[in-house]
Amino acid sequence: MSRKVVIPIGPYHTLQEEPEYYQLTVDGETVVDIDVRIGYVHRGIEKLAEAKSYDKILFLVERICGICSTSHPMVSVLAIEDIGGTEVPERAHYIRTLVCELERLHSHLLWLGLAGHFLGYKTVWMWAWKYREIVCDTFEIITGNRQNYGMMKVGGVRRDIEDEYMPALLKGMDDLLKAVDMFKGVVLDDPVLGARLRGIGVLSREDAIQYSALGPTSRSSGVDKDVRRDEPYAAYDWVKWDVITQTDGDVFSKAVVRILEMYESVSIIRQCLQKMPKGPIDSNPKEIPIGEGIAHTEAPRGEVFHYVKSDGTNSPVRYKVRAPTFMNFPTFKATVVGETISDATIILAAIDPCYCCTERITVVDAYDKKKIITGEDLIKMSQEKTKKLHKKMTGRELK
Amino acid sequence: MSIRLKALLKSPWVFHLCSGSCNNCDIEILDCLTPRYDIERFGMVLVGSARHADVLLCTGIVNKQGVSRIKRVYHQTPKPCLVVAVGNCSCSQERFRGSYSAAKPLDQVIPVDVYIPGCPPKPEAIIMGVVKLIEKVKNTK
Amino acid sequence: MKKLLIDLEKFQEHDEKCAKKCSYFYHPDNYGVQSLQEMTTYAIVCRKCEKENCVLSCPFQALEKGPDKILRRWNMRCTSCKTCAHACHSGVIWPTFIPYMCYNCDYCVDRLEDGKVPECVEACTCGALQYGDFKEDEENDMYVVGDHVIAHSVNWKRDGSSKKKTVKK
Amino acid sequence: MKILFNFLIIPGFLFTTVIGLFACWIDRKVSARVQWRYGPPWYQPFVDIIKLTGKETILPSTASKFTFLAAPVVGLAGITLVSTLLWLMNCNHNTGFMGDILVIIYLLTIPSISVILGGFASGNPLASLGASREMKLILSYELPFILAILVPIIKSGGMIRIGELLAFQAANGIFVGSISGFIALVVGIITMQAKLALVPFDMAEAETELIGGAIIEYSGTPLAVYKMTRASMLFTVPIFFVIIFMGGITLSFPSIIWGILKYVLLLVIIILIKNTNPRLRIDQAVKLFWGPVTWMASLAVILAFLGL
Amino acid sequence: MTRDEVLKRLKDKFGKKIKDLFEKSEKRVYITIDPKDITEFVKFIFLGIEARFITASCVDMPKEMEILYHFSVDKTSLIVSFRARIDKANLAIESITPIMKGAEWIEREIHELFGVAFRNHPNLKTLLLPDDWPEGLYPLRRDYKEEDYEARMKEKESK
Repeated sequence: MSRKVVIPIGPYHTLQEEPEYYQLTVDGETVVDIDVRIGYVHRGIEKLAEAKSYDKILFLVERICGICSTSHPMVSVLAIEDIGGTEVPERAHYIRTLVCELERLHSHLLWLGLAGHFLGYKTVWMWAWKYREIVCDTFEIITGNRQNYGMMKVGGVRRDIEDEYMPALLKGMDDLLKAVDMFKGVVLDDPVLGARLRGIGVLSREDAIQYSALGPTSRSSGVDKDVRRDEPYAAYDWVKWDVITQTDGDVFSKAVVRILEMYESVSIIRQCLQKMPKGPIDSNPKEIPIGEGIAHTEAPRGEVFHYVKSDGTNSPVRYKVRAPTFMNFPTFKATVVGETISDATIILAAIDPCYCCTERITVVDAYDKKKIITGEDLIKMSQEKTKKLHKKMTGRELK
Repeated sequence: MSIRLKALLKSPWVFHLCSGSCNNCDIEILDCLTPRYDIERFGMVLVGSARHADVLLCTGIVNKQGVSRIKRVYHQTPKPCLVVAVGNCSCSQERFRGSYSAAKPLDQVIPVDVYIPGCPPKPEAIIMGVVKLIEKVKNTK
Repeated sequence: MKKLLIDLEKFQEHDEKCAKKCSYFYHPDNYGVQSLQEMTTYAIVCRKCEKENCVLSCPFQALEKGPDKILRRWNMRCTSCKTCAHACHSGVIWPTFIPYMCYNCDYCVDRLEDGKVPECVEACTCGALQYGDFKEDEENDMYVVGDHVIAHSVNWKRDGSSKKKTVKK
Repeated sequence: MKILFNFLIIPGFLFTTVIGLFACWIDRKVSARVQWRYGPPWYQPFVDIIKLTGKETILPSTASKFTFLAAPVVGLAGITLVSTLLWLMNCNHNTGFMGDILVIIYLLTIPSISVILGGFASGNPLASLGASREMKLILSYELPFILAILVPIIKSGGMIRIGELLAFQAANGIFVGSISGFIALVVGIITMQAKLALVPFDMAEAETELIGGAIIEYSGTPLAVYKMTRASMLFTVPIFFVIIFMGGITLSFPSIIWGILKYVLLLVIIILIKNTNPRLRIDQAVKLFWGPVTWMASLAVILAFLGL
Repeated sequence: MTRDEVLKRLKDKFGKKIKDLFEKSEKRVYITIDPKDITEFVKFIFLGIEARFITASCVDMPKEMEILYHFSVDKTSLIVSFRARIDKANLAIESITPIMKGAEWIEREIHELFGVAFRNHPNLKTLLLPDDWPEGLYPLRRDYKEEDYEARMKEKESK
């Protein structure tokens, strides 16, 4: 057991977006244990929410996570409406579904770019983010901003989608479909990527249930749960779509689930655009009665859950937020342990932990608790493993 | 305006510093690297170490854990070093002011040269901010 | 049944002199008496006009005249822009009545159980707020509003039968 | 005096650094184009160097001062010496001395050694990790590199003077023509990729991943010197291969175009390899060099012996 | 396994233990229980009815701390929330992490922000707050003041 040099990594590190801090305890090549230290980004949102009125909370809640920045207001609006059962006009339901699905596309494309980066395909990163610009443009047309759209309002939607936007949106969807086909080719048919992603970081069905994992992470292990179908909110029961599940629960099936979900999202968006009736978009509720409200919806990473307790005034007594990654994080104990460290990065990225905080891994030697390899080495390991597999498979340099 | 300062303005190396951000601004900063808003044509490169950096792009409210770390990184960057506060959160802790885990706004922790408002500021706005930074340095020295 | 007496005439003096205390648990700085004052003013002092200027003037349709002709302000819609305060020609809606973050009062239920007087009454030195069993009677203008509050103020009657107010010494 | 002039100005420091920085610019521009990006302007590397000289140099407290500052200068001096020797011999064939090819091979490792020196001197654990990586990398690619150089020497009947090599190639055809020469050049290119620390093998100085690898603690002028060393390496090592395998660059008008084309060809190959490969992990790189690359090199040597 | 079936099974199993069963709407049911037998309820609904644990939310009331454990029975789109009221005198409750690994983090967060002690929780370390957060100061409680934090920090510096 050669002695290793201790590599202290402060939470601030290049290419690191979110300073979470992972510590993998390693015995030789395989990971023995994983510990994560979060809290560098904790902003005390629940305490702030108690001093704000319901309208202001929607804007506060929108800034919880930068990538799925419409799933939180969507749940919060449903929770507040759940207290008094305020009704919402039909057109608003369609617009809400539309924005949620666009958000899913935006988030999955972003994840695809990152996974490509971890596996050494820099061009996949650039291309995925190039096509993500189409989604951002559609968002700018509909809501006026690339992220943080401020679209949801208690009782309806804040902005309407005029008819002259329709052709632009439909055209955007067609180019996106072409892009998704190309990415489907890149992920599913590429032998090296397949060999690289298959069979690692397997989350068994029992573990998925035991950890109550959510979203694509659990659906890829055969747990057939999707809040959009189990408790249809907005317009999900008026639109035809189906839930995508895979069975073997490894990183490859997580990628497959996400890509096929992109097809579903595009078809949902198209149906919403066609079926959208004319009519009001906001029921302008008068008052929120005393009581409690619970709501949960299917965000790109899993189920988001909000709990509101109100006392009749226009600001809540208690506002509980639970993001999907909060439940998906601990599944690392089940998926990463036993894998080689070169695969650790891609497994951690597979649950798409709210942007690439997996950069923050340091590997700790099991015996003398010394850190061995930095986060970047892990990425290099995973990238070179792709290269080695590629050479073995096709006998020529990775092109 | 010494030749060295002119050179600094032609090739500002950028280091990204995130503390308590909802990673919207971080994505927008990385968007600047992608093909559509490429900032390498202005000579800006996302650099790995604070030692090599000229411009510190700070995002997010400085939460209580982040204060000491940000000070340390700021002292490590070789002067002349410029600080850009990207997004409303780092300009003024806009929405999270008064939260128990929000320490001080960025400009009370390290001296800030340019503020880029917006939540998140569009990549064009970030590039505009850096252009303003260049003009500011040009006029002062 | 003991009730909280709010003497609307003395409230002007109360606002200046007495401290604003409220033991409502759920909101950070809450001043429940303000919402009670608003409620009692709408119930008694308000002229209940036929053509309600305030309801028509509100840009967000936040005001509504209930079946018993008492004004109702919806807190989800009201943005406290004070247009209704201008619109009311008899000055009933006072700008301080309509804050954006509205206050709430639970009538200090748990403090009463321990036998204590509500905190706002404790803090009030000028006698505008008292707690005890008061009866409703027309003569000296005591009117019960809701089942916890009794208000003392001149009640303006539409048919001119309201008593001439003799200024007490 | 003339030697000093040669060393400092024409074929030496000024000449190599300027063209080296230009080659650096070509590299960045082509990589950006591959990713549909609009690359940096032509003067970018020069401005980077000037800016870095203007920056404050921070000496980390844990660093040993003298070696920390001396390391980059040693690297730069080494590479400029190689460049001057190569160009002097290239211009007229009889200026070299017996065994100068061995001197050049030795001098070519000095920049890597200076990076290692700098890494260990700076006292930052990350830098020491980067430096130890650089050492492993050198150990791995030195063997195939020397075998590849051996091929032209064997083919030309044991001449270890570059001047004679050039004359021999001028007389009866450049070495690349033959099979062993070609294989040796391919091995040379792969080792050159590692020597220049370009993407597949740049784990030692991984720019955005290992926070700058061994040169993490450098800032200001020492960092500028390192960048200049890196740039002049990008110019000198391909020229070295051009001279050994492709018969050098004759300065007469029509054939200088050929010479420049040869250099540009090598440069394009390096950039292409850089843009299409992910980075290698250090122990896989070592296995790659000691495994297939060494077999290819020894095959070339055997073929050279057979006279192919 | 329709909605009424779930409720019927719950009632049969825990008849008197259920203090109050409030059916707010078709999809929301709140069951008030005694904090002592929270583990029984959780074991039954997690293993028996195969519900999925969503999360736990803690509300700071004047006299007691109310923890709601939310479970979602996905097939019938029903959310069952167990309400356990803990007296503020001794803030302790049985931890449900041994039954369900998913609850480990939420219990650590509630312990850190509200001060509720979870008995035999595998590793009750801090999750979100900085390491130098003063002891005994719980930010999400109503009586938390920013000044207390500054005072404690000054006191720590002076030490």
